[in-house]
Amino acid sequence: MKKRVYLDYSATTPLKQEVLDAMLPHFNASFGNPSSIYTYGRESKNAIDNARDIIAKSINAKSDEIFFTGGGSESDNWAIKGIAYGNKHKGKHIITSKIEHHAVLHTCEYLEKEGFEVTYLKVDEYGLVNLQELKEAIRSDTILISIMFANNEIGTIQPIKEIAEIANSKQVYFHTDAVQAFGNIKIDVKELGIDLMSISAHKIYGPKGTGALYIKKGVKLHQLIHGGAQEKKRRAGTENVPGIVGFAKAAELAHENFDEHIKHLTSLRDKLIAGLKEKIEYIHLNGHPTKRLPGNVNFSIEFIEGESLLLSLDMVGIACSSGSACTSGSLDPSHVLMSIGLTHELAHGSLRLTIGDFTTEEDIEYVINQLPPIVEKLRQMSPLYEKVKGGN
Amino acid sequence: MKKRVYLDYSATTPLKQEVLDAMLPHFNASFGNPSSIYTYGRESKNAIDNARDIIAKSINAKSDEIFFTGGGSESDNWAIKGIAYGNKHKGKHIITSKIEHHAVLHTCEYLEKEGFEVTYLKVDEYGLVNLQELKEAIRSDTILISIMFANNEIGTIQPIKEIAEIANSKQVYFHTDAVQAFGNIKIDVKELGIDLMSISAHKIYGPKGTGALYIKKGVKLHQLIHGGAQEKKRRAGTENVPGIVGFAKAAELAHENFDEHIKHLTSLRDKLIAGLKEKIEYIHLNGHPTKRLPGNVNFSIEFIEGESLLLSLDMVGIACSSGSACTSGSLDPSHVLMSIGLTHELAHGSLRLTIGDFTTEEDIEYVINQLPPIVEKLRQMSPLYEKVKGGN
Amino acid sequence: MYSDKVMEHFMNPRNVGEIENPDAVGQVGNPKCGDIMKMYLRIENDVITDVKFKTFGCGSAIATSSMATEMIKGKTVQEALNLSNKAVAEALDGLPPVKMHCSVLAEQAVKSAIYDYAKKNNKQYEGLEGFDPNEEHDHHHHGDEE
Amino acid sequence: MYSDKVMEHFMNPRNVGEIENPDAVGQVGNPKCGDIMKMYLRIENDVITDVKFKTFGCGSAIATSSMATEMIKGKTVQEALNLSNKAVAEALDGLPPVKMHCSVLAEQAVKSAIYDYAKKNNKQYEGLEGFDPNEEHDHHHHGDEE
Ligand SMILES: Cc1ncc(COP(=O)(O)O)c(C=O)c1O
Ligand SMILES: Cc1ncc(COP(=O)(O)O)c(C=O)c1O
Repeated sequence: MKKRVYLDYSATTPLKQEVLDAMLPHFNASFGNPSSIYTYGRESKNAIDNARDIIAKSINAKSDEIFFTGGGSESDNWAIKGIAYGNKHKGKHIITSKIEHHAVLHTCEYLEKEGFEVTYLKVDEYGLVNLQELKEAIRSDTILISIMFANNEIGTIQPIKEIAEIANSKQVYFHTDAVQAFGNIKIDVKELGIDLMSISAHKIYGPKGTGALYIKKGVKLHQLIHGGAQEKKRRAGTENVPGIVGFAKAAELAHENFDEHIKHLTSLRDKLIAGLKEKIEYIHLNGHPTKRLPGNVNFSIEFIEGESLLLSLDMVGIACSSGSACTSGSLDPSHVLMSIGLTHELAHGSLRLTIGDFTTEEDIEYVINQLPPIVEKLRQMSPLYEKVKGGN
Repeated sequence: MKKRVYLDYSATTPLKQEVLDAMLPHFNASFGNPSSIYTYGRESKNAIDNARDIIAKSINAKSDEIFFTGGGSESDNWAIKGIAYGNKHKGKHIITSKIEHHAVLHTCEYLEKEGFEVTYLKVDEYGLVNLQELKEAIRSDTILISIMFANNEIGTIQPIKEIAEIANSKQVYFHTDAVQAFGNIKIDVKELGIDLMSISAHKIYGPKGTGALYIKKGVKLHQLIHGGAQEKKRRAGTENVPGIVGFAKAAELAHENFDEHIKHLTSLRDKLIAGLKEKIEYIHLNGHPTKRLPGNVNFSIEFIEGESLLLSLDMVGIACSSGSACTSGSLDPSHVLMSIGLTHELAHGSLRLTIGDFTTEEDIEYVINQLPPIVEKLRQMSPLYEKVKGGN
Repeated sequence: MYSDKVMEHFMNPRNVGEIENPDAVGQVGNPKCGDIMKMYLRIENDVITDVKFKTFGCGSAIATSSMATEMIKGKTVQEALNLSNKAVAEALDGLPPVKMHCSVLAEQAVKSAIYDYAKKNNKQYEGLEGFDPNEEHDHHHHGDEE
Repeated sequence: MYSDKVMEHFMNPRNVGEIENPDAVGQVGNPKCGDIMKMYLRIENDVITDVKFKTFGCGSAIATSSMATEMIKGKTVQEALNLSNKAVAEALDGLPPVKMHCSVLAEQAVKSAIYDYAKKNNKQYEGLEGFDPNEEHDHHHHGDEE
């Protein structure tokens, strides 16, 4: 078989075998509807209760503060729209940042059309929000601050505790999108002072289509999905029992050897960063050098465009991603890369390599060897490169 | 092992083996994010495209009219809130029925609090809406009619084509919750004139947590979940690839031997109805005698309460459900049973047995034998029964 | 959901039935809420020598009826009156929170029967003051749905 | 996503490079949109005897550049001007709808180079009327994200 090196763990992860093993019985042996009172149903209910306990424990929340959803995007939508509509009598102002995931940004943009006001905080060259600016942005009618825990593109980790403190001191709800952080950074919602937090299973070797929203006791928000009495009547829909069980198993595994896991990812990350910097000229690391996700590498590679880079890498079995417009949903390159001040060229020429639990030293070496000639080949084709090198 | 007879297929179904087999490769072999352009991602994208074609074909829709969701409840919420918010400039009036699933009813109730007006049509003793009443309820500011295809409790099938005609003639959007109908009734959305339709995988031997919304081309509605560009930018969130693939496989299987399947369910249903009627006094079939889901049996059993009946049946391995308040999320018994005119006692004493593809003649006989002594035992304990029988 | 003890009492309820010419009868609950308990007492010298019940209701309603009758059999009327819903629930190894109202109903059924006895016999008991057998009992349901 | 032919031209692009002292040069696109195509022509007796390109852009931008250069090599200038973006796309066994703009870009690059040639040599060609090499080309992206 062709060599395959997967370095796009921030996009999604394969299921761990233990996760699949935990899920399998719930597809057709113990498949009952958790709302049913007979044996089949009670088995499912117990499985969900158990899963809720595990997820809660992993972030130091109480079990009844965890609500399962259909993924990170739903959690973000629920938190933001739920707080907005549920507190509109108090105010209609929301604060977020320019580098949020689209699940947050597009939700905020939607709310703007519906009569809310949103402040999008800018970030510095590393992608960090400015606490002073945040303080100044808070108004008497501000009802929510939503700032992501760690960025999915450049890996930058925000000063969440400080942000929460500011929010709490002004009695504004604080939501954080921790889809990338969960499982990669230790999170204690109580210590950090978080009111709402979105997480997703498929980023931590769990199944796609399952997520959760942590809602601190007492936080008032509207439902996003009305209907049955599931999730303590706050999120309707027959529970995705295998998905929830798989999510919990993945969270459990992630937190079992947490420090080991982080050390492993960080050392591979740093090796990859160093290796590529050494071998390729005109490349720039995006994001913060140290306040960054343990598995995130993001380079801008001058003179070439991201999609052609990805295709070339795919041909040698390397899977990764780019902030180029050609691989995203819009005309413009990544809003995150533009927000940290990159030019269009540099944003189009970005390459994200994200490392995970199955990444080996050998994989890293493979990339360090494969990437330079590919970059060179594409640069040789680029009209932007000739200006620097004086043609071929 | 203890005998287990599952007769709650309307609550949820076990995964068929073929469905699981179709899903398995997408958990950790072909697990890529469908939005990614490399091989792993393209495999997932192709799988989703293929699934979309299958679902579309099964209801005679076009592929680009199918949008995958996290389940039937999300589909209902999306359709109703999406139409409401997306067309509020045209009007704020919605028409639905009193016997909808809570995913529709509670969504409508929510919208009422947010300034919309909702007419809840009553139904007759069989659970059928009155077309004349529907016509009269339509106002100049009516933007949506949402009437379920088939009822989950009593199985009554509505005159969907006639309802759609009325809606279309008044240029009002028509949504139908077909979660129970899909796979059990042949549905041709074009011929029927449906604008939006909710379906769910776990009712047809597919996975929980996956559903779809059919949106006829040109129908304007707001998104429910904003974010990434998935589902043609109309429903954000990393696609649940195994779920979607499983849903399509389930739909394919359901439509493969459709007539056989329906014949099988109908004959078992009628056998069960006849058998129980013969053996037990003071019972009443709820719902329509012929316009009913092929697998639905719903009886009110006088003088006894549903939960104790379910528990007793569970002890002999029979899993089924009841409209009793004690098994639902509210103080009151099933709103559906109350809407068709049952007294509280009769609603509390209802028993729903729903038949599916794995149900055998033997299962039906087992129930016909097990149920009468259980009913008798509970009646002997009931203070309501003594009045009829003159005590023990 | 239910403890083994609840299930055991539900499947094999003690003291089901009626007493002919009982010394007292009490009935509480109503079909609207989905449970009715009727209790029959035989009382001799202020001691409950026999007790029977009939219940229309859920599993825990039947189990609490059964347990309550067991707990008051052989007791004095005053002792029976002191039976608390908590004691019944505990004797059953606990009830799910949403089912606690069933134990309240059982307590009320006993009280109601004794009220009938007191009234017929013109007796006074501590704990009956202010008791109104027709008052609605506290009723909390909850749960999930498909 | 891409046809085998697109991938083949992307991986092994023909005519990459520059021509020294070319008879014509054209450049279209801009870094903002993520693709720039530069085309060099050698023209003898109104026939394109050599052509080279450099492209900054996605896979289909590179593949369409490669294919377009192959298609105009050896053709008369007028024939080259008649090359449509559709023809380029078809020669590549099609492009994804969202990538059709790349073929437009290739057509424009050829036109732009010939425009340069016509201007320098004071020539007129059918199909160049109204052509403005600095005009923004039609640009449609779309896709999904994680
Ligand atoms: C008629 C009807 N609509 C909607 C739903 C909700 O579907 P889901 O459980 O997939 O959210 C159900 C079943 O739960 C149903 O029976
Ligand atoms: C930071 C962030 N938020 C939200 C999401 C959305 O999560 P999901 O794909 O589970 O909907 C993602 C990834 O897709 C993410 O990286």
